[in-house]
Amino acid sequence: MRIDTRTTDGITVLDIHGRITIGEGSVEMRNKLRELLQAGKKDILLNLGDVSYVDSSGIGELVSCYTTVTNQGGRLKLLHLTKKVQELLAITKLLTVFESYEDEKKAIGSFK
Amino acid sequence: MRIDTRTTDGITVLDIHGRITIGEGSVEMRNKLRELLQAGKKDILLNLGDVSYVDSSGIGELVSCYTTVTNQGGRLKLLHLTKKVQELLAITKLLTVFESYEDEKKAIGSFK
Amino acid sequence: MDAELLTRFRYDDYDLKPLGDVTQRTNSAQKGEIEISFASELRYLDIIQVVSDSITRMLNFDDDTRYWVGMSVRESVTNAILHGNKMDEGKRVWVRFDLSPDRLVIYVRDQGAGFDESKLPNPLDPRNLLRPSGRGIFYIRTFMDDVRYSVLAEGGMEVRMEKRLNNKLKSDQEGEANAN
Amino acid sequence: MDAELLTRFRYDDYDLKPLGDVTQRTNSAQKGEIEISFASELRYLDIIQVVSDSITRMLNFDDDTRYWVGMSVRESVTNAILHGNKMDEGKRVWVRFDLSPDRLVIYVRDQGAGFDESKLPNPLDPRNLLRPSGRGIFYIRTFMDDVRYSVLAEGGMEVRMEKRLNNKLKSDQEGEANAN
Ligand SMILES: Nc1ncnc2c1ncn2[C@@H]1O[C@H](COP(=O)(O)OP(=O)(O)O)[C@@H](O)[C@H]1O
Ligand SMILES: Nc1ncnc2c1ncn2[C@@H]1O[C@H](COP(=O)(O)OP(=O)(O)O)[C@@H](O)[C@H]1O
Repeated sequence: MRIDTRTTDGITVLDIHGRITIGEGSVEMRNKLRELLQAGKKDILLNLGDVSYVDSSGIGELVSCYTTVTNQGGRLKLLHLTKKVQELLAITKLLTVFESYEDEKKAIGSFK
Repeated sequence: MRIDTRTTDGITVLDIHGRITIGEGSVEMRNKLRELLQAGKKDILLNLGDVSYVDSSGIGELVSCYTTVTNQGGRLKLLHLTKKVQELLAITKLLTVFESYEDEKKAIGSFK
Repeated sequence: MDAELLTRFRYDDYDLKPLGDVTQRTNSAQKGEIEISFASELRYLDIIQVVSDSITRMLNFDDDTRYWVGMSVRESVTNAILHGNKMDEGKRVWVRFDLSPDRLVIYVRDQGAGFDESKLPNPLDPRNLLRPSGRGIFYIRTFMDDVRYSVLAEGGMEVRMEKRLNNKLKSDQEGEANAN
Repeated sequence: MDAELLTRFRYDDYDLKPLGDVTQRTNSAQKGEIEISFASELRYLDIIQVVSDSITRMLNFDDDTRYWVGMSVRESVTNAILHGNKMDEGKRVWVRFDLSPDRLVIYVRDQGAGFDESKLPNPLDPRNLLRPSGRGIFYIRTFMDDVRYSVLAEGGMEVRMEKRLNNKLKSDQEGEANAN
């Protein structure tokens, strides 16, 4: 798993590449979020378009990220859900928890 | 495994697609050769460029094809050996038995 | 005798393609069973998933079904390693694929103490929605047709997951897609 | 306790990458062993080859070595099914991968009567060059570092094939290529 960080219109976009599974990616995501929150960057867009595989542990990790950011008064939204991730979120009623977007511009705009 | 048959300058070219392994391809190759030999077509070029996998049984099958054609006074040559097939033939000293070509024009010309 | 066998099987058209074989199956105890076992290390997860994938490809399951069956196997093996064997690499996990004409049954067995499934919290309960774990078995139940947990008499926990083959064939993929 | 385990293994950086693990291995009987068994049907060959491929990928073998190890496994399993078990689907084949820091050892076992390897014709003998069979074991011997056949006391034949890890790592691929 690899995370690329960029900023668009003041919103931090994290491009996630690879898998979010048991034992893969959790540490990276946690460290990255901690770093961002400490720097006062609280509006975060997770781009999952290049995520190849997510297991139940990875879904849990997304939830953790969400609560971590929300608890600090920030906002975490999702971009480019793959069909499978969308289905996994839907099955566990998490689609209503996460705000998610198909279009990056709209996603960025939604933070305004 | 699939065999496409075409004729170039009077030489029958068999384009082999897929695998030549235990239980795969032997029947097709045998039937095709029998058919060709019965029709008097004795100059045959086997194009192995699109062969994805060959096991020891597949190498044996190539040898069978060779002896079948040779025994009927025909000539069987090989075209576009993959690196792996070339290595398998080399290891069992069969590169000296088979005439093989990298270039189709040269292969066709060699029958003249 | 060997020569005869060789001739027969090298020269006959042996159809390795899906299901042709399965339906010809008769009553032999272990026929149609593939079993794989390994130490409790997460690095083997990919290998097991690849085995599941090869088997469901051989059975001609459609791509979506193969994906979800593979994920169910992965989740079950993760549980066996993590919760069952508690990451003790001296303990093993067994995965058995039982291929029959009308269903694929997958067993995952560990050497742990087991658990009482009826006591598991419901991940859909609003109070549990934001918990970082507890969704694996729920996913498995969603993707497989029948799921049963049992503590084995000889020790260890076994989950039995069944996927029926009706409308799971590639030729039915369109129907599948419409149904979803 | 489970929660603690979960936290530990979900939140720690668990390195699934090759060899890091293998070298940390200590002395547990079955650790680092993956065993797969199945009925004597040729349609399982692809599955076994895929398992070999996943394991050698995990061990970070270079592509060529992975290919030849996979082929050796395939040839051995073909022999076990064909010559050993004589295509009797009621008989099983076992394949065991033994992962240790310095070598991969693969065992293929069948339920047949075995054979005397010293009596095998040499496929390189000019008189045998055009025989349609008899090259499998020769290939295996070429690709693996050590190959031993033994008839087991409890019945059945087992081949033990060893591939050493020195200069078989991807980082050494260049050196490998030069050597060939
Ligand atoms: N093989 C097993 N052995 C013992 N306990 C298990 C096993 N599988 C699951 N469990 C228990 O069931 C719980 C729920 O499992 P699951 O739904 O997969 O979610 P998670 O693994 O994220 O907790 C686990 O936390 C564990 O307590
Ligand atoms: N597992 C086995 N059990 C019994 N005989 C075997 C076994 N493996 C190989 N043999 C014998 O060794 C011979 C040579 O095998 P091999 O080199 O693989 O070539 P082929 O399978 O084409 O004959 C076989 O024909 C068979 O007689």
